[in-house]
Amino acid sequence: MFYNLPFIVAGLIIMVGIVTMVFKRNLVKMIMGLSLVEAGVNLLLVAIGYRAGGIAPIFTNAPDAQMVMPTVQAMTLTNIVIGIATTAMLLSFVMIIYRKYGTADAGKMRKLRG
Amino acid sequence: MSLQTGTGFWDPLLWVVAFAIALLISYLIWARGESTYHKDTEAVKPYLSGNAEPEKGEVHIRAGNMYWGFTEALKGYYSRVVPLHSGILNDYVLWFIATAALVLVIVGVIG
Amino acid sequence: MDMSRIVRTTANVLLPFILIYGFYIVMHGHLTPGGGFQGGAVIATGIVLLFAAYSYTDLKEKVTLGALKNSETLGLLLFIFTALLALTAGFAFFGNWLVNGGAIFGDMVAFGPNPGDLNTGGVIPIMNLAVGIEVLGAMGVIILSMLSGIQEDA
Amino acid sequence: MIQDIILQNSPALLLAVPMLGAFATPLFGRISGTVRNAWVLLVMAATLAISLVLGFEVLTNGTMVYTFGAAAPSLSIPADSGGIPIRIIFTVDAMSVFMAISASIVAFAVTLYSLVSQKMSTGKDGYYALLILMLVGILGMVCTGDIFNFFVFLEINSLAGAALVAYRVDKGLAVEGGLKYAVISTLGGLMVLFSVALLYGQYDTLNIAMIAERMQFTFLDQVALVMLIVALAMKAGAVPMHFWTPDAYSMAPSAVTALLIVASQASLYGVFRVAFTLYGVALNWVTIGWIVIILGVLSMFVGVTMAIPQKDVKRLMAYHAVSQTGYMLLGVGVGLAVLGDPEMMKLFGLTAMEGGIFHIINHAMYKGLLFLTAGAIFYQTGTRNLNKLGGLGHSMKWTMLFFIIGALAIAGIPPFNGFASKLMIYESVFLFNPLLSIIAMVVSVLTLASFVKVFHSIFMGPKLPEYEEVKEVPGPMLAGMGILALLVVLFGIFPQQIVDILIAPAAGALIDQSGYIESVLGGI
Repeated sequence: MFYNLPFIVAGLIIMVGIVTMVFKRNLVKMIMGLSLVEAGVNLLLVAIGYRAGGIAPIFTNAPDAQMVMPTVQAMTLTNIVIGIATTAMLLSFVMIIYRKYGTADAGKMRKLRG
Repeated sequence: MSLQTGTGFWDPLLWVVAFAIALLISYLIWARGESTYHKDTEAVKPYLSGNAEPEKGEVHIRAGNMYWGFTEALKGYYSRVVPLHSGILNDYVLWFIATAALVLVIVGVIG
Repeated sequence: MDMSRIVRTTANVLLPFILIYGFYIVMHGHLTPGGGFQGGAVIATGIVLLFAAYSYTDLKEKVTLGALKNSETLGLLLFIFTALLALTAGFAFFGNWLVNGGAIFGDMVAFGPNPGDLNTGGVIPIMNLAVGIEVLGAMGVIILSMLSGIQEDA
Repeated sequence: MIQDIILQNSPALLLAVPMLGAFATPLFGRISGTVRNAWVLLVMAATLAISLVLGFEVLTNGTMVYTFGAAAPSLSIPADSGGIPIRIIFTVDAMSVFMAISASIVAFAVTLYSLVSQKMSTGKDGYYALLILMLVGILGMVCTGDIFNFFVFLEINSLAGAALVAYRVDKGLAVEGGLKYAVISTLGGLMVLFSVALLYGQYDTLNIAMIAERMQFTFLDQVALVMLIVALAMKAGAVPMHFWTPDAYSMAPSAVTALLIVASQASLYGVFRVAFTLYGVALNWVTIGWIVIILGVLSMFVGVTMAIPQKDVKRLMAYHAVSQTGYMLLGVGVGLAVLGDPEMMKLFGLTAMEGGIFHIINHAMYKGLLFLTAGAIFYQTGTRNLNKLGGLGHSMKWTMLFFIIGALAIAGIPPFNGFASKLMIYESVFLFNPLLSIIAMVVSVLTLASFVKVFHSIFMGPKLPEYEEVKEVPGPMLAGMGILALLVVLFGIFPQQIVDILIAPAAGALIDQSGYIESVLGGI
């Protein structure tokens, strides 16, 4: 159980994120839920690359000890970059909707329906 | 030239030729039409048994009441499906997660 | 409501160090943790510090949206041209045509534990620099547009 | 000399040229509007040319493998890596090329169209840069051979699409559509990344061919498969998850909607690439095949029944986009359901898949044409509400002609391309399961019904006083629509040639998983 603790925590974070997105009506809270899901996926990615007793994959001063997997960390970094761009865009959309609709509540932001 | 669709074939050129012949025949019938009809005379106005022709705007049947019969017949279906498109973002996310869970259960059990 | 003099002076003192630290991270991306994006983000915090210390209205003319958009486009074009130049040097697209070539950033990499030589890595430091400039501009544009959004309401 | 450099590096140039174009647009925008427009049109034309060159190259000498960043493009397996491809490898086979060509054609027509339709609006630098970036996302998604790279291009696609949907704020409605599109697409993208993490954790590689070769279909692989297929089906607009489609398509500028449809078809390509190449015969093809078929049938029926009572013309067309996606899912779903036994596949599976894939390019053409005509009407009258429109046939002759071509093609009326692909789907799916084919035909009738309604309410009827001074739309818009209309008619008149040249190799490439693996790992 101890070894796959990070995976359980990652699953929990993703679950909390999805529950926030489904039940919270405030748009800003939904975007927080979205970044929670993103954080969960990032944790899962880094946890997959973990090697017991491995050191950080910096090759310049690397004694021939075992290193953790660098590719997953590159993927996590790319996901963080994409996450920043997405969250920045979503928050500016919520700002515009608050100014035009007067509310940031998903329940009231439903002019497009039917 | 013709598209092989497993059990049969479809040759668009033959169809176009047949369509041209049909157009030709209908043009011939149309050409033998009423010779006394002239463009800008009284004959152009619609005959509404003497009543004045209503204003252009009312004559045109608008889209809203085009298929009211169809939507009336399927009222049971539409009264259930249209509200599903609620426009609330939470429901969109819920539908997405629910479908993923359902397919996961199906593939997990059967697949 | 303006920040007190203490905050402004500390901001003035801090800003050069933030910029130097940010560019350090950008330029040493191929040796130590960091690189274009992280360094650019650090420099963007310098811009945020400026706007926090001085009010948005009087800084609007100095740190203009146009200047940040220019740096963004410059970074992107530098990135794409270094990638395309690999084609002319006979490599595949995004190929590292500078490594071990002796020209700038072309030294051989020493094996075994060593502090790492800045002059290695071939195209990677140039790409890090390009991404650093681009992210600096992009983050700045995001911050400025969000600030101008709030400004209208306030 | 130049030709074979371009030919050899065409997969990379397919992305490098539009990326260079997108990044340099703000620079040219600073000089003057016309210079920027010329530059954007040049970039789109160059991308179309490169995709055609790449298409010709791949269709003549088979799958083309391109390794990014290596000393030579075909060096997919580095010497000291023990047979494991490490870099990002583009594996362009007949299916990828088919999608790339259809995307570039629609993108060129859309750019030509939006030169005029965006004339009175501001922020055109950003608009064109995002339009080209969306094309980069689509081309990257369809050509890449690396699943993480597929995720990155999927995100580029969703971000550029959401920003373009919300570009004309118009009282916040467009931003609402853009927000819904962005939130759902990002969640779908995160689910794709979740499955990429699972696959990387098990097989230690990101290359599609490598994973396909090592695939043992454990429980984790089933979870990853479900996540990938559901997330990509959501991005393509399959029914239970299609709710964002009408909101996003109706609020985006019409030129952008035509490209959004190609973007969702790239996600559809993703579903097929995952099901056929990444998993292939390792997965339980009957279950997954039937899941795709049920998604397709649901999309068909709900899409068209929701379209009939609509009042807004672009919302109606958006629901039709959902129902037409159902046809593609049905066609290729039947092919997937019989993937295992060769004689059923030969009997009708291959024709069903060819019908489904042929429908992808047909749909991109005539749905793009329909959205461009709806945009032309909005450009002249300023309203999309069918109840307010009427009698435009008198003044907008060309738009009416293009609308007729598009509406007849989508309804599957003989001489046009919709009929050819739908006929292939009907006949082959009938052999598989008659009920599915009957539902497909009923949906096609309902499609014709709703487009007769749209045609009557917009073009027929007397010349209304409020649209007295409406004239025909300017030249470039007509040219954009004309390109698509010409292709719709051409594909309709010569379907067998198109199927032989483009569609049959694509369907063959999709089924031939071992060929795909051999082309990457076997080395050229």
